[in-house]
Amino acid sequence: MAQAHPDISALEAQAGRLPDQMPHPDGGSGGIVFTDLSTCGKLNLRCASDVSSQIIRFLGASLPDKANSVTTSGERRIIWLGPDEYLVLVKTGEEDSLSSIISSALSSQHHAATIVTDALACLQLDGPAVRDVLAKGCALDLHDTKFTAGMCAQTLLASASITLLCEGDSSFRIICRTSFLDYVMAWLKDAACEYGYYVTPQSNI
Amino acid sequence: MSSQRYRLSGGTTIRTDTPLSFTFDGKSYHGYKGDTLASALIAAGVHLIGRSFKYHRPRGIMSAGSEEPNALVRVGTGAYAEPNLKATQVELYDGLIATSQNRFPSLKYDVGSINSVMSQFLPAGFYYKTFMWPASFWMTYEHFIRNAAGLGKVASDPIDPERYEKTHRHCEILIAGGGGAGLMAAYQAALSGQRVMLVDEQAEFGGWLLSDDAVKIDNMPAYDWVREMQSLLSNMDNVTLLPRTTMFGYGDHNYITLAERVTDHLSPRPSHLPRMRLWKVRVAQVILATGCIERPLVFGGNDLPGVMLASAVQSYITQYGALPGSRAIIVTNNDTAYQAALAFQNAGGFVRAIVDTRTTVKGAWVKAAKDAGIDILSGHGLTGAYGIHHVGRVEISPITADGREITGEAVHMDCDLVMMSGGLTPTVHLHSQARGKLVWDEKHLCFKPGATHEAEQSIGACNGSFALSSGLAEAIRAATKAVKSTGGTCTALSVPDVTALRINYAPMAYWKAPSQAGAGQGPKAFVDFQNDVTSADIQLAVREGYQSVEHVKRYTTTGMATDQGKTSNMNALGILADALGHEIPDVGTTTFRMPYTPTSMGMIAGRDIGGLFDAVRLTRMDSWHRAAGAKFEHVGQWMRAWYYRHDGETMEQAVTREVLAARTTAGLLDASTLGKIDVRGKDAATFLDRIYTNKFSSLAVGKCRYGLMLKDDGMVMDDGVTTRLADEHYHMTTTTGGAAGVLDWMEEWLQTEWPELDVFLTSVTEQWSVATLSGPHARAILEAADISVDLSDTAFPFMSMKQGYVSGLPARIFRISFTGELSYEINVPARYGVALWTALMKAGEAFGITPYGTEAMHVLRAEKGFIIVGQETDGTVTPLDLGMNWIVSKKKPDFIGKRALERTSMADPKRKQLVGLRTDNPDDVIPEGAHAVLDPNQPPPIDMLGHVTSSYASPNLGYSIAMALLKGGHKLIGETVWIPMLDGQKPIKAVVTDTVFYDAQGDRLNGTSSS
Amino acid sequence: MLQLPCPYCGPRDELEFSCGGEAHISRPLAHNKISDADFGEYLFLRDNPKGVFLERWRHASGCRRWFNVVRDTVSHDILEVYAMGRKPRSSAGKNAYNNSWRRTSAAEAAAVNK
Amino acid sequence: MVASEIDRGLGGLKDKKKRYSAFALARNAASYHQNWQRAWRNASPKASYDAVIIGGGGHGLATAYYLASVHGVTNIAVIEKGWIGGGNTGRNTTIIRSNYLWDESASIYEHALKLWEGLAQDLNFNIMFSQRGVLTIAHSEHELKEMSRRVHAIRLNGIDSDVMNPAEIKKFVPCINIDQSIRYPVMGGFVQQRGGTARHDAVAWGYARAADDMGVDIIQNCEVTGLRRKGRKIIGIDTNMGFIKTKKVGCVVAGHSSVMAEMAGIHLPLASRPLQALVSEPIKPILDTVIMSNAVHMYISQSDKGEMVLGAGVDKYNSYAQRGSFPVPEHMIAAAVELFPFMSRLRMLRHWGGIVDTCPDASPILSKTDIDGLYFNCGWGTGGFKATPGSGHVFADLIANDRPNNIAAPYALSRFETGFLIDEHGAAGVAH
Repeated sequence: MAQAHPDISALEAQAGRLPDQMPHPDGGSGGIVFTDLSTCGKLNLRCASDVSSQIIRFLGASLPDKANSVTTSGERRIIWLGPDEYLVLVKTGEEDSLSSIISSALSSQHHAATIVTDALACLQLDGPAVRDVLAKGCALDLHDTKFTAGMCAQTLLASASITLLCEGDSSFRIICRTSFLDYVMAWLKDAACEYGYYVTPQSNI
Repeated sequence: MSSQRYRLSGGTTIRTDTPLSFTFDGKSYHGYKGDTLASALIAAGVHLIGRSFKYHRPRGIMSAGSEEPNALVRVGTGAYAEPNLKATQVELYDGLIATSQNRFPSLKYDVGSINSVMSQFLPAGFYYKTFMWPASFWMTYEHFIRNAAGLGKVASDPIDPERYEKTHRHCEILIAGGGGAGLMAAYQAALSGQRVMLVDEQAEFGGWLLSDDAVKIDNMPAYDWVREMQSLLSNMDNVTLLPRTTMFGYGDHNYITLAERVTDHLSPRPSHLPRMRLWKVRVAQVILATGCIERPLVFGGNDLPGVMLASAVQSYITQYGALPGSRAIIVTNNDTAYQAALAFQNAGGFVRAIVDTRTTVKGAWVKAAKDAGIDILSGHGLTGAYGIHHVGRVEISPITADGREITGEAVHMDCDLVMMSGGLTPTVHLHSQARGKLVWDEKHLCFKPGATHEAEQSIGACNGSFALSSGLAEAIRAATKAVKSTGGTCTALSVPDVTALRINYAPMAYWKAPSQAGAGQGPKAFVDFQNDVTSADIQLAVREGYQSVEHVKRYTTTGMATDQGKTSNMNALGILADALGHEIPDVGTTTFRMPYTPTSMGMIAGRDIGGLFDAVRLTRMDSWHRAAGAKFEHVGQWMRAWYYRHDGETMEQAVTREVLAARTTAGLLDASTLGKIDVRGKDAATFLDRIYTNKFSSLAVGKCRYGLMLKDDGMVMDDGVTTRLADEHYHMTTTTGGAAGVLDWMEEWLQTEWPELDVFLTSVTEQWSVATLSGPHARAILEAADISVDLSDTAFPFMSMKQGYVSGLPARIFRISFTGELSYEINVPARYGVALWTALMKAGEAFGITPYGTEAMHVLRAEKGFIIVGQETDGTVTPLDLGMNWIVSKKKPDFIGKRALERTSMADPKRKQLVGLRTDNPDDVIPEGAHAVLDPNQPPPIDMLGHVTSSYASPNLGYSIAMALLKGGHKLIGETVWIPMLDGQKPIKAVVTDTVFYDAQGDRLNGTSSS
Repeated sequence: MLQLPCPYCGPRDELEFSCGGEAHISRPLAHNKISDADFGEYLFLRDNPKGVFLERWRHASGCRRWFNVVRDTVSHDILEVYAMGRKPRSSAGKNAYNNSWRRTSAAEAAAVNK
Repeated sequence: MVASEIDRGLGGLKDKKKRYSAFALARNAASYHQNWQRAWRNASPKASYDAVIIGGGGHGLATAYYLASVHGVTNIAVIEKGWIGGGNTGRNTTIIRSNYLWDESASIYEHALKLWEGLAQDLNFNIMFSQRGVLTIAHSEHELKEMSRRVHAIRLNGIDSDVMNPAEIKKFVPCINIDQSIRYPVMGGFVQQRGGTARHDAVAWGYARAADDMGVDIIQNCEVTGLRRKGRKIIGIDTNMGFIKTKKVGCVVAGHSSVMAEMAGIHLPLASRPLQALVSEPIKPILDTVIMSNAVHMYISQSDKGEMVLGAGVDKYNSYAQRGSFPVPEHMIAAAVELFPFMSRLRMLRHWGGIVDTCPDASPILSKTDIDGLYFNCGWGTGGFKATPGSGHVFADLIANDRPNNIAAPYALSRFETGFLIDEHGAAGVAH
């Protein structure tokens, strides 16, 4: 990359208004790639953990039985949010049918399957420096032996509440309320300046 | 351009292959990579560095570390300037610009030094005793005092151009201090594979070993051993090495804060790196190896440039290769200074004499000094140092064995350097910050760590173990113990063998030199150098009854300068104990607090400034509003369109246009920020009946109802419209600001008080984009926007909800109204927000649809007398105060706040109640917040009825309207009140009215009637 | 900064939690007909011990669940964490619970036999 | 409301030898300061007193002083567990103002402010009361409205208050950042010119010295271990220095009030919370006003020594540890840098914590209890220092007459039964 690294202090005034691309300061690689996955379907599921067997065949995966963990089948993610709360990520559009199927399957139990596709944004972060970037605003132990693929946590990133998913050594997902996305994105770009970053252009819905 | 006249060959950290140039007070000098500003100045023979705080006395360099009280400078220029930096801590870089402080016109000739002459009239606490007459003059006196005080000046250009960052870490073992013990502990701990962090405030690891030319570890020079350890550690990927990093804070549950200086030593500074980085580390086991600090001796003139700590002189010689003088007098109460004396002589200096306060001196080092032909004056004290801008002569007197009395004539000697050693003070700050206890060590005359509170251990000199060998042994023990307690394993290494002359370290209690002059007379003997606190000041404080350590500290300001008393606290304590006739441990010590050394505020702020200071929340239609020229208003974290300004419009004109449109044609509001909560479960109805003051179990499916929520003290908390989507399923809306609070509030009751209720709550605020279409043409516009549901009053009555499509977008349409007009709130999945908005604008174009903001919304609802929680209420208002008794169920046995409303105070006739106000002059718009009174001519304090909560010019009514909370307001309706103005204008006259100003019958809700 | 062990998510920084004050206060119902004084006690009086304190915390930026904590207000040591609706098991917690004046307060009595 | 004529007591010092003045300073300089008198005696407790004040902070010492100087009750003692002024008196950010929203608050804080004016002369001790003005900043439309409400009320109560727009603020405080593009821009403010700061330690020492001069015993390192009563009457206190007989006990122990109440078997609606503050290194004068901001939750001033003094809100949990959590100073420093960018290149020098006793309605308690002869003065939360003289003056009156005067009456404990609260919450923000 021939492009010179812009003087970050010059961007101070417009903190959080950084461009969508920031080359690595030393012209090397190792930056972060941000990809917006917000259009995927999302279902907030409230139910007792013991109903897993009843809905596993609809979900394609069992409810995570461990705290702070995620179960996966293909694109689907079932994210543990609490003792009786889960977030299900599915292909765009699948959430409507899934919610009604689950509701009927659990009709006899106390439960709630609420579509939150538009309420939550989902960002993918890839790159060797991803843990260092997150650590600037997240107090969790993000060491690659402690926060590993298949783990998740609801926590704070700077002043935004987020759900953090580890997809691999250098790959994470951040889920936050859409109203916070602008702030979260601005914060992430700013934190990633040190390593350089690239925001994948939005594919239209 | 001056040469480095006092530069020696060697210097363990000096890189002569990298010369650097810098300026001090405009004069340029040279130094090398590895220098500090202090060492480079010493190498250049510069010893006058600054002026003291109170007396503006000339000051030089006393130490070689962060304990430096004297050598404070301003570094950098313009926006990069930073005051009060310790020259001993500033790493030299090419082009460094340093300036002396607290002097005028120049460092050498400072008018402030008049205070030194006046000093007899300025004892400790003098300002408490005068400047009181005449009373009105204090501010004038103070003006001069303020200007005399303070040290450096801040940057002229206020905006800091540099970047600061923060980061979080977790590790099993953190070691503070990278000297011999610290390195040893780090290596031992690292062998376990546990995550280890080693931090040191200096640029290089090694601590005292960088200055110790006489010790061998495993038969190699100490410095080589340091390098070996360092390379071992840097090759282990479970180890994080942080030089230039100060552990400044030790918080609860081993929450450790570190300050890393990332680029301060670089030139130029890479723009992508932060200047400093704050590390917030949660640690399982902390090991403190922070070493010790040498104490100065207290004698007249001990603050002169050229009077230095003996250990510092040794550091400048051995670590930095800079010779601080040519003819030295050493004065000491212990053995350690002998090594420094020899180092000085070996470096080519001439040791005039070693003045030792002890009557009998013996041991290996004493012998070595004698063998080197150095005169030793035992049983003597240095009782005065003299010179103008530098020490030139000292007075040496024979003293009694206890050091309190002078026994004979003084001798005088010339010199250009005094090397003093008053003994060693373990650096127990962090242990104390961690709420560890301190215990008195009588042999070593110091406090050392006692019982711990957090999971931490102290090793080496900071633990009172001054001998390197015992420090290394403690390091191995502590590290293995720490590893074990973090669930790891490692086999203990054998202690490296240390070869050095044995020091029998047992200092003599000698807290201040006796003086040839009478009490309070003779040259000043300083205890706290920077704050100019003398031994006489401490004795004065005691005479005046300020006798607890804290009183002495606060009365004399000893220990309160930017060096935080690192060199002065123990001497002050010793002198205080003497004055009180107590033992030191009975006098006690002050507890240490964060920070260990002064810590950059820019770093602590980090990136939480500017646009990132706090989160901002945006709706999906935000970009449309901006494009349409909207001005925004902060509501909580949300940005809401306040009003849309057309070219040439004032705010008033814009708002008037929007308000009129909503009543004559149609207005469109982005209501997406309203809180939305999905309430489900078989007990949903029961739950809502307990949360709201009114009934929701009786609400039919598909119907909407306005509800009011109270706190348990009966005060209004929030309001909103809730709709029954199904038997066991409600859609609740809240105020924009209250959304989060209401959800938390309801969760709290569910989880803590009513766990038996089967109810799930899910926030869906952002799931829906909401456009509120309001006005007589609302129905027509929706039809034009090809809505799929029958909008007729019979099919779709007021306060009901229908699902369908608007312009092909799936929608929930609520027929509710906050304006009093025919009104629909259209909810679509948030992603369709802009699509819906533009579709409605297009469909409404022919009907004169007009987007309106929150300001117009406020006017419209005020015309109808609708309240806004947070504006008409402030946490002290009940539904009855608002005249909303109709919404408080009498039938329900209980709901949150019911019991509170039955308290005697709630029936008090003087409670403030919500009423309307109509001004006598229709054009008078009462300022919101103004207070109504019955008699404006009453002299203050005037009896107030209460304040105006909302006030607007009403374009639809053609006169101004207002709402107010007035004492006994409901009984005042019809009465005349006055509203006094701030700016001396005459009070506004108004009549108390009902709160509904417009369309009291509510005909307009169906859009048919015209008025 | 305190580190609190959320019984559901594990140890997290205090920053993620909100503190709900004294635990084990039951709410009297309106029809319990207690005096203004006793109601005022329920509303405003909170235990404020120097030492062992039973309090409620909520993992606000995590699972959003409430739980009880036995904490020493001098040492800041966390002595026990237990679920809502449970009573403390640690001896320190038990003593604090049984010796609290609230166990004998009128509001409590009214609330408990609602 | 505010009594127009305040009885300030005798004032000055009886013992002429002890009086401070420029002349005394010169005289003592001649004798090398060897002959200064003690500021107060190191008294040890007598067998009995007419009244005992527990707590040697500013409020307690002021209470004793006014009991002696206004009510002529001189056979009294002030009992202090540690060293006088060692609690919140010596740990606060010394802000003084009286621009409160509610009448009851305005009344007591203005009463205090009137006493502050001239206090140095009353006590013959320069407590450095400096009326440099207190400016409260508004950062949003909503805050501007709240501000307007506040200012109107304050003015009608006869207390000085002026509104300022950003330009005027910039002129008044040149180093402030009024850039409208920042997250919480300065949109306006109101200033009380009579407000300011004082030297906190000097307040304790000054009251102690003047009270001692009138015969009040100040007893340090004396810990109260029990409150003895016969039936519903106080008969004395047990201390580590033995039993002290007395019929009247005034508790003024701030954060430890609940502990004292426990000894008497009563309960107070208090929570003891950490309140943190910090100072920067001293610099030449740059900020001559006290600045308060609720939205960014920070207040700041520059001391005569040159240190920037910062404070913020309380920590969220109860604590008696005199220490808080790092996020509080972290946030207050970010807020300070946001409003005063020059702070970015200053360094934090000292940081500390106090224990403040906060009430549900953020207003204090000045009250009798249902035990005869036992009085409490507590619940000042973060706002106690500014009230010191008024609090002591009113509390002394309550103890001397065994009934509250019109200023104290609203602050009785009974308000938590009736619900007649003085809710400064809505108004308070950073209550300081």
